[in-house]
Amino acid sequence: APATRAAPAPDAVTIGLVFDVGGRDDKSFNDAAWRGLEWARRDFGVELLVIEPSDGADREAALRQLAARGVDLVIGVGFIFSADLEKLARRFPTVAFAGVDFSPSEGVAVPVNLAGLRFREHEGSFVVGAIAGLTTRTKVVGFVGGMKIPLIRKFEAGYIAGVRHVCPDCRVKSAYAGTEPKAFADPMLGQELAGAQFDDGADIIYHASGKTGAGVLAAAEARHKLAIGVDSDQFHEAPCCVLTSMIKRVDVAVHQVVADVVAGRFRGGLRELGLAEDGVGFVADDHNRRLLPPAVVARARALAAEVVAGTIVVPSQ
Amino acid sequence: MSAALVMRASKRFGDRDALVDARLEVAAGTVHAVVGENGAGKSTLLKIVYGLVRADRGQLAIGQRCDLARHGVAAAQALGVGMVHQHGMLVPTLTLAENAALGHEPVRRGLLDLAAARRDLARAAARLEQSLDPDACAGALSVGEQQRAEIVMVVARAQKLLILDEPTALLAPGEVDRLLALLRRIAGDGCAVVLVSHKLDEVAEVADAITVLRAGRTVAELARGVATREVARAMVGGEPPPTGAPPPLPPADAAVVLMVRGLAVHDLSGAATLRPGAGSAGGLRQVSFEVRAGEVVGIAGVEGNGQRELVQAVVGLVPAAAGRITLGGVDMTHATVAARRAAGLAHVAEDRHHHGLVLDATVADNVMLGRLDEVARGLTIDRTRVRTLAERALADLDVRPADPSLAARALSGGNQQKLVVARELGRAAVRAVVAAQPTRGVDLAAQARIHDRLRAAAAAGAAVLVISADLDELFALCHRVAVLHRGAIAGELAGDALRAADARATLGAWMVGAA
Amino acid sequence: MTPSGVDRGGDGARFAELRAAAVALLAAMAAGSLLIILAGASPLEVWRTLVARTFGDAYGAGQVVFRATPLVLTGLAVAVPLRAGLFNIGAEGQMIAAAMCCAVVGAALPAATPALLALPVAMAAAAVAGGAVGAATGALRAYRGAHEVIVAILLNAIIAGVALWLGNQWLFVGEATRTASVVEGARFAELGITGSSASSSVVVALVAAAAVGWLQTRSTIGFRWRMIGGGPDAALAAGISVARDRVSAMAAAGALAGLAGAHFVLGHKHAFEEGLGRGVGFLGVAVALLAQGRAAAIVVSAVLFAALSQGGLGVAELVPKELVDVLQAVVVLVAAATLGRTTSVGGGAR
Amino acid sequence: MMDAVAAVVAFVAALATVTFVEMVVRITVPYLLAALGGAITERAGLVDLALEAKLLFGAFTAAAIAHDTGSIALAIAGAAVAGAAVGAVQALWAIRLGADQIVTGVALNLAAYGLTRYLLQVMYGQGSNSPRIDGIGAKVWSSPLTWLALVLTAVAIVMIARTRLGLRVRAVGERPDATAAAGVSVAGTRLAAVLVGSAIAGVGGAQLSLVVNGFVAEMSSGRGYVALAAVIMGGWRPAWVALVCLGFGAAEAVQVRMQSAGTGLPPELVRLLPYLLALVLLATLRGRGRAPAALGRGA
Ligand SMILES: Nc1ncnc2c1ncn2[C@@H]1O[C@H](COP(=O)(O)OP(=O)(O)OP(=O)(O)O)[C@@H](O)[C@H]1O
Ligand SMILES: Nc1ncnc2c1ncn2[C@@H]1O[C@H](COP(=O)(O)OP(=O)(O)OP(=O)(O)O)[C@@H](O)[C@H]1O
Ligand SMILES: [Mg+2]
Ligand SMILES: [Mg+2]
Repeated sequence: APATRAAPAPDAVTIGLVFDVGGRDDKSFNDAAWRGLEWARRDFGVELLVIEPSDGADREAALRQLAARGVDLVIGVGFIFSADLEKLARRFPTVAFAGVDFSPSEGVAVPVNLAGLRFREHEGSFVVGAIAGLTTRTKVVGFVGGMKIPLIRKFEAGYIAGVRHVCPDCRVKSAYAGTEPKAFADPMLGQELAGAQFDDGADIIYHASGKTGAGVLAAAEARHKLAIGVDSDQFHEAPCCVLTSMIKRVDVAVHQVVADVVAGRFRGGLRELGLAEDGVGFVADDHNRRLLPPAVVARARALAAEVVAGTIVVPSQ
Repeated sequence: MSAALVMRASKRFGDRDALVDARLEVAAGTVHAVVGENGAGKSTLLKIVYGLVRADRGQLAIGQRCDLARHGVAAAQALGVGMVHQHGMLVPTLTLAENAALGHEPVRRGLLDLAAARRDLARAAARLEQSLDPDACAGALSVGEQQRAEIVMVVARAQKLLILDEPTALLAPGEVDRLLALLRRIAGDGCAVVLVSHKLDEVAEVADAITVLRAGRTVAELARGVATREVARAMVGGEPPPTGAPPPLPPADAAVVLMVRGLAVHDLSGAATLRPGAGSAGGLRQVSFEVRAGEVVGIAGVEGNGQRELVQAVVGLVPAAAGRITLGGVDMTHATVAARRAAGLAHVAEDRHHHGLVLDATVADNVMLGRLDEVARGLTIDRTRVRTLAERALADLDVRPADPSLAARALSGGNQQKLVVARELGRAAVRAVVAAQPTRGVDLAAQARIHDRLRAAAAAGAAVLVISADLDELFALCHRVAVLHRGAIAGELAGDALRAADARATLGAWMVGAA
Repeated sequence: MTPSGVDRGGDGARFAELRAAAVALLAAMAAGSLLIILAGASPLEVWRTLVARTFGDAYGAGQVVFRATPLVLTGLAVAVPLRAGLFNIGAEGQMIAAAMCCAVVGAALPAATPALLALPVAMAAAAVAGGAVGAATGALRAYRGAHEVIVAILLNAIIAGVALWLGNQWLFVGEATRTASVVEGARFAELGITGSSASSSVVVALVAAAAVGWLQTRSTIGFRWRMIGGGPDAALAAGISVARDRVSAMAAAGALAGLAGAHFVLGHKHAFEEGLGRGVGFLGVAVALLAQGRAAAIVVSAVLFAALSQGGLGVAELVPKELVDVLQAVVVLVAAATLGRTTSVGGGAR
Repeated sequence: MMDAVAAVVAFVAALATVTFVEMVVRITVPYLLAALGGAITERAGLVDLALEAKLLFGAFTAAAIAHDTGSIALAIAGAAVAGAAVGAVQALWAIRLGADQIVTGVALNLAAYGLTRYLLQVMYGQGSNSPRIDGIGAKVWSSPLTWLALVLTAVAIVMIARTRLGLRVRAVGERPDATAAAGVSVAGTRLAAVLVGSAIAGVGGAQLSLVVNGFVAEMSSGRGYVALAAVIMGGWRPAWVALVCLGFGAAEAVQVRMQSAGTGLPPELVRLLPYLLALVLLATLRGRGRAPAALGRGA
């Protein structure tokens, strides 16, 4: 997309964004952030500068480079940017910053020029967990995570709670692909982890593992079992077998914060997006109607309403 | 008589002339010797014939005219040329049959036909009245056995021209005679034989004609019957240096400095790791001897009879399986190399490229190696002291070029060896010397210097142990000579017995286990 | 061609190396231009931007300094054992282990600890932890005959896993994958180069380079390392304990890599964070090899690689950033072809 | 105590299933082919640190060809060619230019990571994965790669032990001077070995992308390094190397099964099982094999 590479025009608002490991087109989390940006460009005609860093040392430098070059808003996509964003926000007080999946340091206030965009993934995971619990025939379902880190634990915890809520005697199998970021890019292993769970009786597996998830979907496809996608709607990755996806509206969050900057009403601080704010949710549309009975969808919606109402409190760890 | 080989060749390596229009003509059905000092160009000349080295200029005819620019090993082999190299050319991890097949592998249905290779080799061995096991792993054999196997393989293929580059250096006196007889027989069958040797009496015995090389040029082409002295003069271009005599005998009550009692050492040939269960040469069993202050004791023997194990055990590089080693009365059986060196042990290693020098390090570094205590001030190296030490070592044995900042690799073999000797014997307070093959591959002048230095060490009161395959060297240095055979001492000669006319024959017999 | 890391010396040799390095750069630029054209951009503009965004302004230069700092240290961590005939591909793991230790110690210090005490203590913790990992690698090679390359690869994976486990179990604070911050006293000051991250930890890197340079050329231990690298048998015969010095070389290497970890913790993140410094250990291999293992050259080589990495971000809007990864590889490849052999390997089990 | 023993027994018994065997096979194939290729290259005297690059380029090429042609056979052939192409660079550098082989290997891996991403960008406009392809999927017994791996294992073993090229490779890795003296071309033999070995390793890469129906950047995930470890642990002998790879594959499969079975152990540590196992083996089984004597020493 050539527009992303043009140098910033002096009068236009310029938005800089740095992707997490995996980068654009991961059909998942980063993808959603990218959609939000494109959407904002269509709506507001902002200039975009995006960087896909290749490793750890690059990430902070990429943010810093954007800030140092004076873009109007710097967005870091991924919890891993949190500490860097806090530091840079203090370092560059005139630049607006936003962190997707931001997790604040304990004991210090979030800088006023930093918007921490947080999602209550556990809530969305709770609902797809409930869908899994209602749909499973074997009463065994699975979860495959990339790396065992607090963020992914949130998905796992909400999912398990959702399964248990509708099906107390269901079992949930959990597995993690690895201990380094490459665990989010090892589909070969993802397919074995999922395969083992399917072979052990699971018939639905939810993943939160980036591109390792491609292997999870492939395993479902090969065994004619079901998988639940994550972050974006992953139906088209394996049309036979994606029961639903836990969507995380990173696009909405990104679009919103850009809109704030354009309108001159940007404010720092934490912004939590859960079921109530439509920040997370699940997919039930024409594509997956065949797999997802209306009764299950109705029940899932009811549960979501209960979460919004506060009658159900979903654990996050 | 027709010519089997007619050639002239020039060759440069870097900025050094190895051959300057050197000439060689060999008649069919004769044994032709090529002689000359180290580095005269003998090996290079013959490697050109065999296609292993490409000449810069010249002509070559092996029965027919060859295009020098396109000549190669395969072409030479096709013309019936075979070569036994100065340094063994067997692949140690392959069996003898596989080695023999390499390059002309018999193939059946796409796979190697090892049975055929085995058969061919056995047949070739039988024709030369040799016995060898085609399935033996080459590396598991002693150096002598390897060389015999190589000769069998090459002779089997060389119909026209057989080249042997110093084949006798590793053989015992009796074995040399058998080899020379074999060469005569081969020549008698019409195949020309080219023999490189430093042993002029051998040459006189077997050769029909002699080509003498000096500094890359053919300086003489002599016929049979020329006096050995004449050949030597042609080689060095003047009078050859005299061979010395042992230093004065120490008093009978001189203290025992180095004592070895009942020493046993496991085999080092690596046969076990190359192929488990393969026959091994056997290491060292039950060896005892002592060397007094001022005494020079020689250990003779065919290579691979335990010399390496003996040397390495005495200097501390391998553990003793049994027995005791004392140095100046102190038990050193389990001491580290460093402790033994600190106690005054000097070691001229058999293999200067391996155990003697770090080839890519400078001459100064190599002098420092093993004498770090003399140049260290705390953690720091005293660089002026290094320079003095290095210059002194270079001057001591006239190492050339006398440049301490040169890489040791850039020295010629003889000068490398002089460097090792100078470093080891120049240390403060040398009490015992273990010199293994101290002049192997070294020319006459350097040899004379090294021998002088060893004698001087003995005269200064050190106990000197010389291990050598060269009987002449031992006669020139030692008060006593013991023979190592199959890891044990087969006999010892001293005093008048060592000077007697039949000493060589006696030692030779012990060396091949015929006593 | 010189096997092992033994110095060739001579001005001629130095000149040849300089020329080789220049050729490597030119070749990398040629290959890079091809790739740039393939991506539909203008090579001239890309190169201009790359230089402008690195050395062309204070911020870029500061970032180059910041990125070069750990590369000098991991480069040294590869160079020291290289001279001793050992290939240290384990800097990555050594650095992670050290960073974690450093962060824990740095956070455990009393809040009022003065910098004069806190910094050395935290750095020592890093050096000791990294050194221990290095020593273990060296010991497995020296006493068990295990190939150091393989051991290091395995240890890299194992350390990453254990670090994550320790973090999840005890050390990470809140929802983050980072440990508690180190005390104020244990932080390197930022140099304040217009927004860049460069901090005074660059001094540590330069001192380390000087120290390694001294060790390599003037000290007995450096001499022994050189000898066991150039000819282990000759060294053994001369009474040097080859096994012990293999361990010491790897321990020193680990300590240097550990200081790279300390740079990230004390000079940048002020805590251990999952993913910290990832890739810098591997890039250190390229840095050291291009510099032929020489301490002074390593500083230059680290700056070059740092500039390429930083420049990669600078040109990210013109061409895919992966271009610089390829460029770095091409620099190393061409240097390898023109410089000849720099490492000595003996294969596996001996 | 008895419970724990019973649990372990039950766990081990549960492994003896067809699906477990299938998992082991799928996991083993890339290790196996990379390591066999590496063994052949190293036997000829060249250090093969570039296995990671061969796997990655093999995986990329297989995915790209499968995407364009839909032919699995062509994809596999392309992977072999891609592996051989990496080998050709390696050979040119090591044999003709006398470059340090370790440095060359490290650089080729670096280049592979960057270049595959770069090509993804240029060809598909996205830097992290290829479009979805119709690959092989999880099937094992009907996967051509399974049987090809088996055949290639046999080929590698027989080639080294019983063919003309194999004999020459063994000789040239040990004593290049003696091999030349026997009239065999050292450079030619090495080139042949590197090309054959690299092509085999490239096929291993095809397994990575064809099984999961697409290429993902850096999907080799360090497998090339593990394969090199297997070469060394197998003592450079193809049959042993194959066994070691099978061991690696099995250890990884056990790790996967342990996670699925829910042992209660932390997944971060369970994941390390293959690495810990390899480390213990390296430290205790004092190297059985000898490295080819001329390994890494250039021409
Ligand atoms: N590969 C080489 N590279 C450089 N110089 C060489 C090479 N081979 C031989 N030389 C040089 O060529 C000259 C002739 O060497 P050559 O081996 O032919 O001597 P030689 O007469 O066989 O000596 P020796 O009696 O020691 O075997 C020597 O100066 C040697 O240093
Ligand atoms: N690898 C090398 N690098 C640099 N110079 C070399 C190398 N090999 C040989 N030379 C040069 O070739 C010369 C001769 O070496 P060589 O070992 O063949 O000498 P030589 O004539 O056999 O002498 P000696 O009789 O002392 O062994 C050396 O003095 C050195 O200058
Ligand atoms: Mg010679
Ligand atoms: Mg010589």
